Amino acid sequence: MIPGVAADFSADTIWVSVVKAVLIVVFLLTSVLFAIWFERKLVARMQLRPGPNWHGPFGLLQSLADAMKLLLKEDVTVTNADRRVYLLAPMISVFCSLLVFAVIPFGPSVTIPFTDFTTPAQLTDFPVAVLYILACASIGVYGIVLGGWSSGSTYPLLGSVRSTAQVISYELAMGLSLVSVFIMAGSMSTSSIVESQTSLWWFIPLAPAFVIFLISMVGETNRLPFDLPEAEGELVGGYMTEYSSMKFAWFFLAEYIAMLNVSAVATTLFLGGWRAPWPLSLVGDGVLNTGWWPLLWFLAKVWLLMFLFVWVRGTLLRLRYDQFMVFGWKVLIPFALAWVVILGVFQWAGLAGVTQTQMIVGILVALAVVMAVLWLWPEKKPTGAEATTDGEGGFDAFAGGYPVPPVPGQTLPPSPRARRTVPPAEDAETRTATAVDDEETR
Amino acid sequence: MELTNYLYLSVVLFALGATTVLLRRNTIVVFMGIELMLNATNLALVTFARMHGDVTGQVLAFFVMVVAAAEVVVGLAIIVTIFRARRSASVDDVNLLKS
Amino acid sequence: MSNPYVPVLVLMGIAAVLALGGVGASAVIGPRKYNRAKLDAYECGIEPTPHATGGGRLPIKYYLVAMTFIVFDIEVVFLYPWAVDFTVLAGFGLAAMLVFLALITVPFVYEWRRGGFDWV
Amino acid sequence: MNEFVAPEIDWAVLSPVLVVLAAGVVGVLVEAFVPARARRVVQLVLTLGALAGSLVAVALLWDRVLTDGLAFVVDGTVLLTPFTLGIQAVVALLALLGVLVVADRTSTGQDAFAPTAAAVPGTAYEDAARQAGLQQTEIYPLMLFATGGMLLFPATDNLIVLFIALEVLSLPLYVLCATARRRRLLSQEAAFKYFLLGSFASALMLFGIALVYGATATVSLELAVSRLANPDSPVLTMMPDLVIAAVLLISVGLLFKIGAAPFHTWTPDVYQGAPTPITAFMAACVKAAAIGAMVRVLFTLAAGLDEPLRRDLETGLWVVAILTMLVGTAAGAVQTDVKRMLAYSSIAHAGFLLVAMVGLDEVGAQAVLFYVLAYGLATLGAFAVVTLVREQDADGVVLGEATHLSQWAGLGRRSPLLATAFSLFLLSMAGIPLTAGFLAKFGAFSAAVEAGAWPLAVIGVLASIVAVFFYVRLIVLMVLTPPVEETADDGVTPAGAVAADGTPDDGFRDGEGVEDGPEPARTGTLTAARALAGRAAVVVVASQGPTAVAITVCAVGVVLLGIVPAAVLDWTTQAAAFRPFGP
Amino acid sequence: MSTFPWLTVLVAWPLVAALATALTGVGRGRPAAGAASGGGAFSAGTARTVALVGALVEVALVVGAFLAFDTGAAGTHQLTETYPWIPAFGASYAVGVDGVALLLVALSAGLVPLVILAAWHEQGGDAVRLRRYLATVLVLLSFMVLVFTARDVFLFYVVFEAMLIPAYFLIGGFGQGAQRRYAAVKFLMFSLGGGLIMLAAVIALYLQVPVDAATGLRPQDAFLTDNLTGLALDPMAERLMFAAFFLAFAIKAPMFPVHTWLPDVTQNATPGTSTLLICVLDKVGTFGMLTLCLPLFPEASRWAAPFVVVLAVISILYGAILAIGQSDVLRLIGYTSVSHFGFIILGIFTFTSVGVSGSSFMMLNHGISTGALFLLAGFAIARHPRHSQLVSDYGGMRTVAPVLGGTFLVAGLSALALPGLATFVSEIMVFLGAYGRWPAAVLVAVPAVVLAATYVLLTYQRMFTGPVGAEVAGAKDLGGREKTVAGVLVAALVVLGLVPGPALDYVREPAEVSVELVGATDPQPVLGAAEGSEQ
Repeated sequence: MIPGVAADFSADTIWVSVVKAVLIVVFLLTSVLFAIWFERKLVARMQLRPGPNWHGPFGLLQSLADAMKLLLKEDVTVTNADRRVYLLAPMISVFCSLLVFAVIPFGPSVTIPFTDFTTPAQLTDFPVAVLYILACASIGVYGIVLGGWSSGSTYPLLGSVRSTAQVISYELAMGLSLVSVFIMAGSMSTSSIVESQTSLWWFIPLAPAFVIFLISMVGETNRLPFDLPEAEGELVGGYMTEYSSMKFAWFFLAEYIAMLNVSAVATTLFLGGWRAPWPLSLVGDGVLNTGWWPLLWFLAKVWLLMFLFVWVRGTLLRLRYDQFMVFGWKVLIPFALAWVVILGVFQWAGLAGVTQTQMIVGILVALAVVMAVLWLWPEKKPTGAEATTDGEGGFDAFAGGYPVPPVPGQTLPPSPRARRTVPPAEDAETRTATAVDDEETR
Repeated sequence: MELTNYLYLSVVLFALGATTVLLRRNTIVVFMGIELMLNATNLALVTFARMHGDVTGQVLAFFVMVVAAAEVVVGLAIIVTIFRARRSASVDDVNLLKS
Repeated sequence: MSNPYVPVLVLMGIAAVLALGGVGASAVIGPRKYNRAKLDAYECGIEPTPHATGGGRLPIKYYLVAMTFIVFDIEVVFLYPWAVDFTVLAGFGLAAMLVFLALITVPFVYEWRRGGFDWV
Repeated sequence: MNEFVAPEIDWAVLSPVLVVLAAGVVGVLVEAFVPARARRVVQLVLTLGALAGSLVAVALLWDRVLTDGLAFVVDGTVLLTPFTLGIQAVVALLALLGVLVVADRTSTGQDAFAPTAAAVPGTAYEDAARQAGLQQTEIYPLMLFATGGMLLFPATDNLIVLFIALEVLSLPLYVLCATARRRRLLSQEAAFKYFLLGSFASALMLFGIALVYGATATVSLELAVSRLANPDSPVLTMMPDLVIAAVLLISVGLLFKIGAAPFHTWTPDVYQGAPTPITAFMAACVKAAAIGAMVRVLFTLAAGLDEPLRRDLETGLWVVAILTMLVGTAAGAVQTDVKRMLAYSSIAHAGFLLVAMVGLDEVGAQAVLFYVLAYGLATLGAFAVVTLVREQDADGVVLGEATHLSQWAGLGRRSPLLATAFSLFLLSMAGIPLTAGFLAKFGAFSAAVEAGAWPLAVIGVLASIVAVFFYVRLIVLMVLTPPVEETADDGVTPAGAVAADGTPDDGFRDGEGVEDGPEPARTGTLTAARALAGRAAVVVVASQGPTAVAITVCAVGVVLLGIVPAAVLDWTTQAAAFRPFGP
Repeated sequence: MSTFPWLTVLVAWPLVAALATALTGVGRGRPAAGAASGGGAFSAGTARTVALVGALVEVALVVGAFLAFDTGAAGTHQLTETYPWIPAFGASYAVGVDGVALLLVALSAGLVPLVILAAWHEQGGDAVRLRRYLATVLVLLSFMVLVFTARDVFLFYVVFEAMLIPAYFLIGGFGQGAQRRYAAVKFLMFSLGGGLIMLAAVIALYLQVPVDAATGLRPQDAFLTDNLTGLALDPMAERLMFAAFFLAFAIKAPMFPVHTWLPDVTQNATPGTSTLLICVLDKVGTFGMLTLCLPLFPEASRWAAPFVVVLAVISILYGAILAIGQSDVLRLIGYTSVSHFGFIILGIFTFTSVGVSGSSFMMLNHGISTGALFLLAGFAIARHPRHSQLVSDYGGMRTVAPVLGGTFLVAGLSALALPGLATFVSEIMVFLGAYGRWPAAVLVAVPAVVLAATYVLLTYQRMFTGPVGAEVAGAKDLGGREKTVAGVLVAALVVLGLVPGPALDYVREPAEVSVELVGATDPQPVLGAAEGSEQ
């Protein structure tokens, strides 16, 4: 029994761990195969086409076939590649992505059929499990960076740098959104966090954090609409342009496992992990939360999120890179920070014995103040413009017939696209404010 | 495992870092040497904390991390500036101020 | 077992085997019919730019992102322990952390206002 | 785990540091929100106000600390002793003067800093920035942060805070070094060297701290010392020998900061490359802060070490002191660049400071305090003067500082006042009676002799004779030598005009100019830079006021300290108690 | 004893005068350097008048001091004033004079107006430079008075070093020689070197003062000479400190082998500067030996006396011999001074009242006579179209400038100690004193008298007799201003030579005091011999 961890691994021996580990890997590989099929099928349906339907029932074996094909493909190593790194990169990617599931609880402690041996449905857990997850995710980035860099080619390089930038940017938002969970759960051990969601799943009280997490997890996994590192239109294949055969397959695999990982994490931290959804949790005072049932709920939730991934992909367009970064830095992170502060204050108020009603009153007062302020506030210039307001403005972006960058002290004329960019934080507020005072005037 | 081994490791790492700083020529590598020294120190701190059974050492490790980060930011900024000015990242090319 | 990290090592072992095995296998199985064009860097058919690795210059913006990231990563590092012990540290902890966040926000605002986040 | 109790914080004790750092943060916000035109003024007011404020805070704390002997926050994270407070006062004062020098834009209307330090030297972008008249007002917050670090550096009992303070004071300086308006490559290079060596030294120091923690299970200096004092305490049984290595490594870190040999190599390069106002700031304040910290750490440690170890420590100090004095004076005597010469003189002064503190007792502390003040005033003033002596091309465009010695010839004719002030500072550094420097040296040497280190004192005396030589040489050059003929119309100065604007190749040319031997006239081939150094017309630009004020204050201070030092000496004597709990 | 702070006034007044001088003509447009515009000339005129008046007032003050001084107790310090200065270092502002000090103060105060008069047309008519020159001279005067009256070792040391700065500028800034900068630096380095070594000794001496048990500090007036005398010193330490002090003083009072800066200085400085330097400033050296080395380190003094005497004798002969070999008149005079300083030092280290008072008196005489030589030589040089300093460039000037010739001869004769002139008295006393203690030294040194005769007469002959030199043919004789200068000096020489009694009253007692302090007794027979020889 490790302090600060709910699950009890005292019974596990090394062999149990080995079995569990193998199971995890198998689970991941199979679910990736399934996920590929799942995605293609789903997207196809969204686009009103059949999708893979030749190999096996419903084309289920399609992705298996692809995998085999990749295995048999020629393994090319481009000439001006840095061989060792080039070889290492995909391995790093897949290696790291495989590790995350070590601390994901599939369920409570289960009894192995035909034995009386009970063990948690989880490889292992420790007080800093989530930190471990983040660590694995971060190291996974190295795979991408090194892959792109070592290819010795321009597109991969740009792709890798892009992906690094975006992954780290969204990692911040993700990390910040997790903080609120830790505040509520008072622990970073996955099993304890699941334990703490017995009564209430965190995605309800922590809805903002959950939303942020969802968005940033899409960014983190380089999925549409955030798949800029491998934006076909701009960068051919992105960081894996120069890869072929199994090396390519590993990147591919890593990407899908990453999806599974973040889904599983989201499930564990926000969706009550293996716990049965509300009405079912009441059946026979929680009998569905015991035995092998939880495995079902867990997978259901994970695949729900996977569906979300595909759905988003099928629906949204790819962002432009600057929009994307701006969104990450100017919207997600400020919101995440603000949310942490707000949550902290309220939790503390709760500790200090402030009653719900008082809190609500407080909120209303605060809102009133904010509104008043915003109402009196002169309408602001969009923040983007001030960045370069130093010095005298006025500058012809096409002086001499071809586009030139502004030098310090010159301001760009407001871009026509500016309207279409995602509005930064306080713009949103101002909008609400104006709406409000419209009402008041009305 | 014997805790002192971690100490030996940290000392070795520290020495490695120091040697890197003193011998290597690529600024970035030199820079990494310094970071290595700092992290070796972290290892030592954490190990000591374990030995003494108090958390001070770990707290210190936190602070060191922050400082290391700040150093990275400043140092990288300077190195990049120089690199952009001279298209070279070798210590030997930085010798205008020969004394 | 006592040490919860051993299972991780086990998983790592298996993962490593898998990663290596896959590449190894393809290297063994896969055919080898190389030609110069095939081994060149792919640049839509044009002559590849030499040495994208060494002299591969990137927009300075990326350094900026990297540095900003470091700052906030550190911030997160400090937030986690505080979050976990939130109830213990209570008011004092909250006050301290608010000050800390404020201090982190100052450079954030600075960079924002100075266009550090504008990718134009 | 529920036994956490929120600590009581005595904010008054923090105030001197806090004022400055808070102002720094505000300064960053100013950068973010105040329109560009207003920034400089706002920053200036803010900075000066903050430094003055911290001076006031020190003054207010003075009596209390003097009566209680010490004041501290949360078991010594910040610990004020009279001595610490004294150092803080000195640092704040010098920083105030330093900011004045930084703020001055002289009659040329340009300050010493690049319009945008990030621009690649010699690019159109840079030119555009210059024409747009941009200015890097971030200088002021950076200086505030550095000053904050300096104020904290000697004022803590907690080794890790010591380390953090060290970084807080170093990092801004690294950046500041890279921001020169002219000779930017040199400036960037200075920053680079300073950074690499500096962070190397601080890494060493950090490891030393880790070892102290390992040996004594605490990072509180006092606690560590008390544990070392009774060897049978349980924690020590593990590895007592770590202490030696620890003390060694920590001293290295500190010695580096005060620029003592053999850790001095960065000093000349950095002092020369950095923008001169920043050099003034560094030379005066960093040394003060570092020596303060050194006194605190070493004296406290020495009290705890057993006899043989203490012996070793003192021997080490002896060696370093001697080496430093020799290097400083010997190398200083052969310099051809004013800033380099002053840099070496500051190394020599580091040596004298070490001589003063070799006794590891209160007399030494007192001497150090006075010395730091005297030295700081003189050095700051000297560099301030350097900022005003400029080169000028054929079209009368004022260029960078004319730092080559040959260009200083006949300064006395050009502007007697400036020359007088500069001579005064040099005399003070040389330790001529009726200047502060003399009493400082007197105090230092008598402290050493009293501690039985009379050989050191003798060597010190000999060293200062050599030093006198090169100070006097410069005075002769300024006052007695007629100025060089100014042939500004033979095509070299257009090159100069480009040159001092800091295009890359200028950087290199300057470099060669810098590296030339003691006698540029005799070494046959003149590089372009030497020609430039020899030929470009020299002009003394008028200060906008701040620098003039700073120079005046320094000069008056130097004289007053030299003639009627009684009050200040009493003050330093009061402040000399360096251990919180008494020796 | 009057309560009027004579000495402080004596110190302060020159500074005031200097300030006044420096400020004259400031309001007016300052003429460009090197060009004597009308305004410049005018301000120069006012400046030198102001300076002269200031100097004369100083003289008057000195007279006042003399009146206030009680000759009966010349051996004790009088007109004393003592205020704490730097308690932390135990230094205090303590002044007071005994006979010797008073005489030297008088000498400095007396010479300055003459120097100013002599410098009337110097600095190439550049008003600004002349103004600065005079101001610096007055500053130097103030320092000299202070150093002679200081009764606190720290104070003495501070002034002793600080004096170098104005002196340095007088030589390097206003000199006329080609190598004046070299000379100035050489002078400064020599003096500072000695001074800093002395500093070490000063510190060491300070630390010898016992710590007050109660406060754990040293007394706030630890540096008073009286408190430092009679300390129980470890002999080795005492000798080292003595050595340091003596070195500094020996450099100052140019003594073989550390005299080498002197000829360069005299050659390159203006005669006026040389006068102040050699005749007054360097007396600080011998004065220091007398009033610091002897009382503070009696043991060491006795121990070191033989070496010192040997060196003294060497410098007597060496100076004289080299003087003969000189072609540059100012350089020559410089070397004669080396020889004379040898006499003074010899006298001091006889530890006999006769010898000591002799050399005390000689400090005064030598000041006057050498001053006369310098100034007169200066006048001669001023008459030379090329301002040449080479003896060979002159000749037969006696015929064109009889007064100059005459006065120069008198001054020269005084330099070779002709009976009837002041220097004779002091020199014979030194010989007598020395004979009692170091007969051998006297025997060796006596030939110096002959040598002196040689160099003086040779020079006189070459410059003033024989055929008139081509270049100096048109030279005019001394003008009124110059006559005054020459007259005063010559008169002083003669008067002091014929009636040395009053002056000797001032030096006798201090001499006895120092002899007593050094713990020596007058060897009887020698005094007898002295009586005998005087009949």
